[in-house]
Amino acid sequence: MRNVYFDHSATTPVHPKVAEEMCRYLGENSGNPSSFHSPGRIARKTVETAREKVAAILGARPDEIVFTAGGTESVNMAVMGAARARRKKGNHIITSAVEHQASLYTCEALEKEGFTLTVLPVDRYGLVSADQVREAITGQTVLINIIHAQNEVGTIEPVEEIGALAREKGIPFHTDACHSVGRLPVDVNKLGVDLMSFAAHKFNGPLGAGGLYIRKGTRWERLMYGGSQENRRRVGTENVPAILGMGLALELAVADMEKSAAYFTVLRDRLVNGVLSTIPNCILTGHPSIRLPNLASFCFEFVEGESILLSLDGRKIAVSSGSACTSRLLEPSHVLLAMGVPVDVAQSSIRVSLGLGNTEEDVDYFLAELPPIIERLRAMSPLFGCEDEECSEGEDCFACTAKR
Amino acid sequence: MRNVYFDHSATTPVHPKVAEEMCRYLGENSGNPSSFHSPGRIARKTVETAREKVAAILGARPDEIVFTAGGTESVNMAVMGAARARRKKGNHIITSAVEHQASLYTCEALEKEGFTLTVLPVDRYGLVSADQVREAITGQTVLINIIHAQNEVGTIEPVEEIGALAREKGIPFHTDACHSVGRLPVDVNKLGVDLMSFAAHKFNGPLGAGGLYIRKGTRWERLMYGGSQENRRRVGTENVPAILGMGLALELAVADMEKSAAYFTVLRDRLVNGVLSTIPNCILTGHPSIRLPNLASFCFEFVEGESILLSLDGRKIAVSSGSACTSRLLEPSHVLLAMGVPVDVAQSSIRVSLGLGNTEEDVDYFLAELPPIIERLRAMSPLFGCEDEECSEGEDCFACTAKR
Amino acid sequence: MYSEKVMDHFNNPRNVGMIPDADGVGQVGNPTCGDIMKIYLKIKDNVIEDIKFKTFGCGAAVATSSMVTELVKGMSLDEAMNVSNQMVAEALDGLPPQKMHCSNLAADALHAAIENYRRKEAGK
Amino acid sequence: MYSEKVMDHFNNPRNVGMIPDADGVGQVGNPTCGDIMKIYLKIKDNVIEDIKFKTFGCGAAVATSSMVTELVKGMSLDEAMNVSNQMVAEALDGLPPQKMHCSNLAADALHAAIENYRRKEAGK
Ligand SMILES: Cc1ncc(COP(=O)(O)O)c(C=O)c1O
Ligand SMILES: Cc1ncc(COP(=O)(O)O)c(C=O)c1O
Repeated sequence: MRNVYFDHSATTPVHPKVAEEMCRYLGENSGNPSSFHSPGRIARKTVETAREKVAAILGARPDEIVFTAGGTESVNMAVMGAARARRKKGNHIITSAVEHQASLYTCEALEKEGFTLTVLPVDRYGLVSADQVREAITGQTVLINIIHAQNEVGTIEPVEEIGALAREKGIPFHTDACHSVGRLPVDVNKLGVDLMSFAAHKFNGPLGAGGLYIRKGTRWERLMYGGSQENRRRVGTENVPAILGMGLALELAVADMEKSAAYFTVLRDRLVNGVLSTIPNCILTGHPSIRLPNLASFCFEFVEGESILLSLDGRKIAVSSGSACTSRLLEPSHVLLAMGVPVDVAQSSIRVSLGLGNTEEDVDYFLAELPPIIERLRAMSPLFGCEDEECSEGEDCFACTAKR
Repeated sequence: MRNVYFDHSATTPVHPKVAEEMCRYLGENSGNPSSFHSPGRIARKTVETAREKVAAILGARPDEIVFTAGGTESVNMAVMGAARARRKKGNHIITSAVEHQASLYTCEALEKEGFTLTVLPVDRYGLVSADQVREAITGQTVLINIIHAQNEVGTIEPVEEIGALAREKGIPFHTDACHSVGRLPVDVNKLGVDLMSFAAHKFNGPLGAGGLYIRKGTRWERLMYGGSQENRRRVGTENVPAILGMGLALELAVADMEKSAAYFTVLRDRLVNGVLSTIPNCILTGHPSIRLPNLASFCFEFVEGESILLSLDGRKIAVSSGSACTSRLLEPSHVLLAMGVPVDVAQSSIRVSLGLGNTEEDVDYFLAELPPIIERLRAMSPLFGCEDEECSEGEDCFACTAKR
Repeated sequence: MYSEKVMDHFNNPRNVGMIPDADGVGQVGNPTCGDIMKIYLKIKDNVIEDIKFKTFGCGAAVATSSMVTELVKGMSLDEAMNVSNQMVAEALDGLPPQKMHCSNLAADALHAAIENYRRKEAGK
Repeated sequence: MYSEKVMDHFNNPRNVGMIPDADGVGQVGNPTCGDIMKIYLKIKDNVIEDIKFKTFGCGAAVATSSMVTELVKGMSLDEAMNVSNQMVAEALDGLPPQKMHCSNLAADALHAAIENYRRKEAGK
């Protein structure tokens, strides 16, 4: 049986070159970057070289890049740090209905501290509009927080437009770029963001390494206290091998970006067309064209996502049902609901995300394995095709009342 | 020239077996522990196995162990989380004058939120007493926060006694055990702690992995928001290889603990005796016997610590001057000052911390190299031995006025 | 996450399907809550002679449905009424905590089906 | 952290020592602040004929002391008064930011020594 990993949006395998570098470093040096002796200086240099690489790729200055332990930490630092630092100026935050949990729940936590939220709705493709942002701005607005590439459906938000607006209004703007950095060209100045979060493990870098861009001059408050690492913006001994790995992974991702985007677009389109043409009652979610090259997300009516996921797993195909870190496990995706997908349909979502190592053969294997699985689960579903021609349950029979 | 790493309190080399395991994992699996498919389940199992190991070693239940990105994060989570969760009950925190910066500055940050601090003084060995803690307790006290093994001088605080007191009074107790876990037998029940912080990179585990013990039933508030990882106590995709590494490193450390403590005690005593018997105007700081087996800290009067560190580094010996993450870089150690060491003497401190791989030969090399360095630096020092027999500077000449 | 037994029942569910002329039908859940379980019963002399299920839901929902049908086939109705969700979960070697309360409703569906049968009988 | 030049001057400091019958002595810092630099001057015809230093302090403190002595040896006093801490740092290819303000005081010690000399001269 093939082994197909189609869940690169959850986390990616570490690029072999990156793993090699990290393991080499692990064996060679063990200094603390804050130490003044040679092993410490080697560690410091390793960290700063990575910082320069990352900064250059994102169009930032090295001192605008803070290394963190991952995407969630970056997002928490960005959103809480920027909002709290402006508490005296105002208490209004604008965000969207399709943010990742890290943003969503951080904003909700700020609500309890006295901030008010405007959660912008999205259209059926998951798009926020800059006009909506403009209308939502009040004299109290201290932060605009909009995801760049949506992690469940792949829609790319109009961050450039929102960035221009934010700069016009002088309001700080954070974007969660966990799924765009390393996959799309991302330049903090082109995007016009003041804060930007990203995570190495989404672009074949290691777990345990994230980044936060903080534009020079942005008022910002830190979340944790301790040593003087990262200019005191993120304290604690730096995870040197992970930072090294992140720098290299981003470099590799960017060097290969155009080629791999084109490659994944072809694979993804083959997959999407294959699914849509063979499986009835199936919809592609997210924007049809303004989307990540490597992600496709579907709803297969009448069957539940996890049961599809488990069945595919039985065929050694790894996909996700919605997002990997859905916190309210049994609730349907807030993203799909925000896009107007009916609750029962939202329960049937599957996200397929391509990445390093995936081939056309993987796609074809998937396309061969999926239809019988959906068929089997539908046959088991009380929502699909009532087999009782004389069904007397009426309204109680979901299969009779469900649209076919 | 030998290459001697004597800064294991700053950070330790990763144990080769740990590095090997981590690198093996990196190459083999890339699942997100929150994913339901096989790679995800392998990742989940890896994390939970490590959690069980760590919990068993520390006398805790697996669900009382939260994995973090390091010591600083654990300490911040513990101190802020426990204090803020009891905000309505009281606003008083008891801590000591010899905490690591992570505790110190976190407590100071809480002061700005309206908490009041009692910072307990220490004796000349750096010891806090349980009686002092008892006297400091008020009806408003919501947290006692005392380090276990002091990171700069190695003194071991009477945490068991304080723990018994804390339980008697029903006040939550956090100890920063970053330097005891993996070096000393640590059992959360024997210590009587409600919260305990530790970091893998202090016991030959990897950077990027820390732990926080939270006793079941302890009221506690989290610091960050996002997915449902770690029971929502610490969100963000788990750093699986680092967690794997931490579990194994702790297991190895504990298996070897008695033997290595005895070994390091012999080496340390040889080093201490060697230094004290060959270098005049030198003091050993910290408690003479209630101390970490692997750490010795000295003050070499009339010379400044960093210049000793750099000179030793020139001989390929890595030590630290005070703590590796001294934030207020040019200020003398708050720990030494709290112990009553005069400011100018505190400037002359050097910490030697032994660990994996160190040998008697390393100690002897150090003992051979150090004296000429101190001599050379003292010859350069305006504080040491005025060469002018007819010196007319009087009070202005520090060398004349300094005690010899 | 799931025990081997859960995965076995998920992958090879027992008694899937419907009984066209069922003596009792029970259903719990609705499409918006994520899990729907529907149980069909054929009763003879107060004994469950045949039982089938249809389920829309996660792995746990399918496995508990399958397990409950296996557990109660051949039981008297009174015995079957004593089968609880907890017993179903135990028969599956346990369920992940987050699934215990939400997807462990198969016994409820069974009880609903028995009650449906009894109501029909009483109405006869 | 430190440039090669800093490390060179730290490891091989120029003009270490004292001048017993110095024409001018200047000192900045005190034991509690962490860095003390003391400069001894021998002056002839308003020119720095000899200069020595003693320093208690970090690598930067030692290196800047050494560098300043090398820079001004042979200079006229007026020229030497124009040598700034910044110039010393630049001559060392820069210093880490946290060291710029605290350990970069060697020129101040030099100026104090020159002023000491001038005061003594004026008092003669
Ligand atoms: C006592 C103590 N607590 C906390 C820390 C912080 O740990 P980390 O650097 O892993 O964040 C350290 C180490 O630097 C320490 O020595
Ligand atoms: C859009 C987005 N933001 C933030 C995160 C959180 O990143 P991490 O899991 O590295 O903390 C993720 C990934 O899970 C994500 O998809």
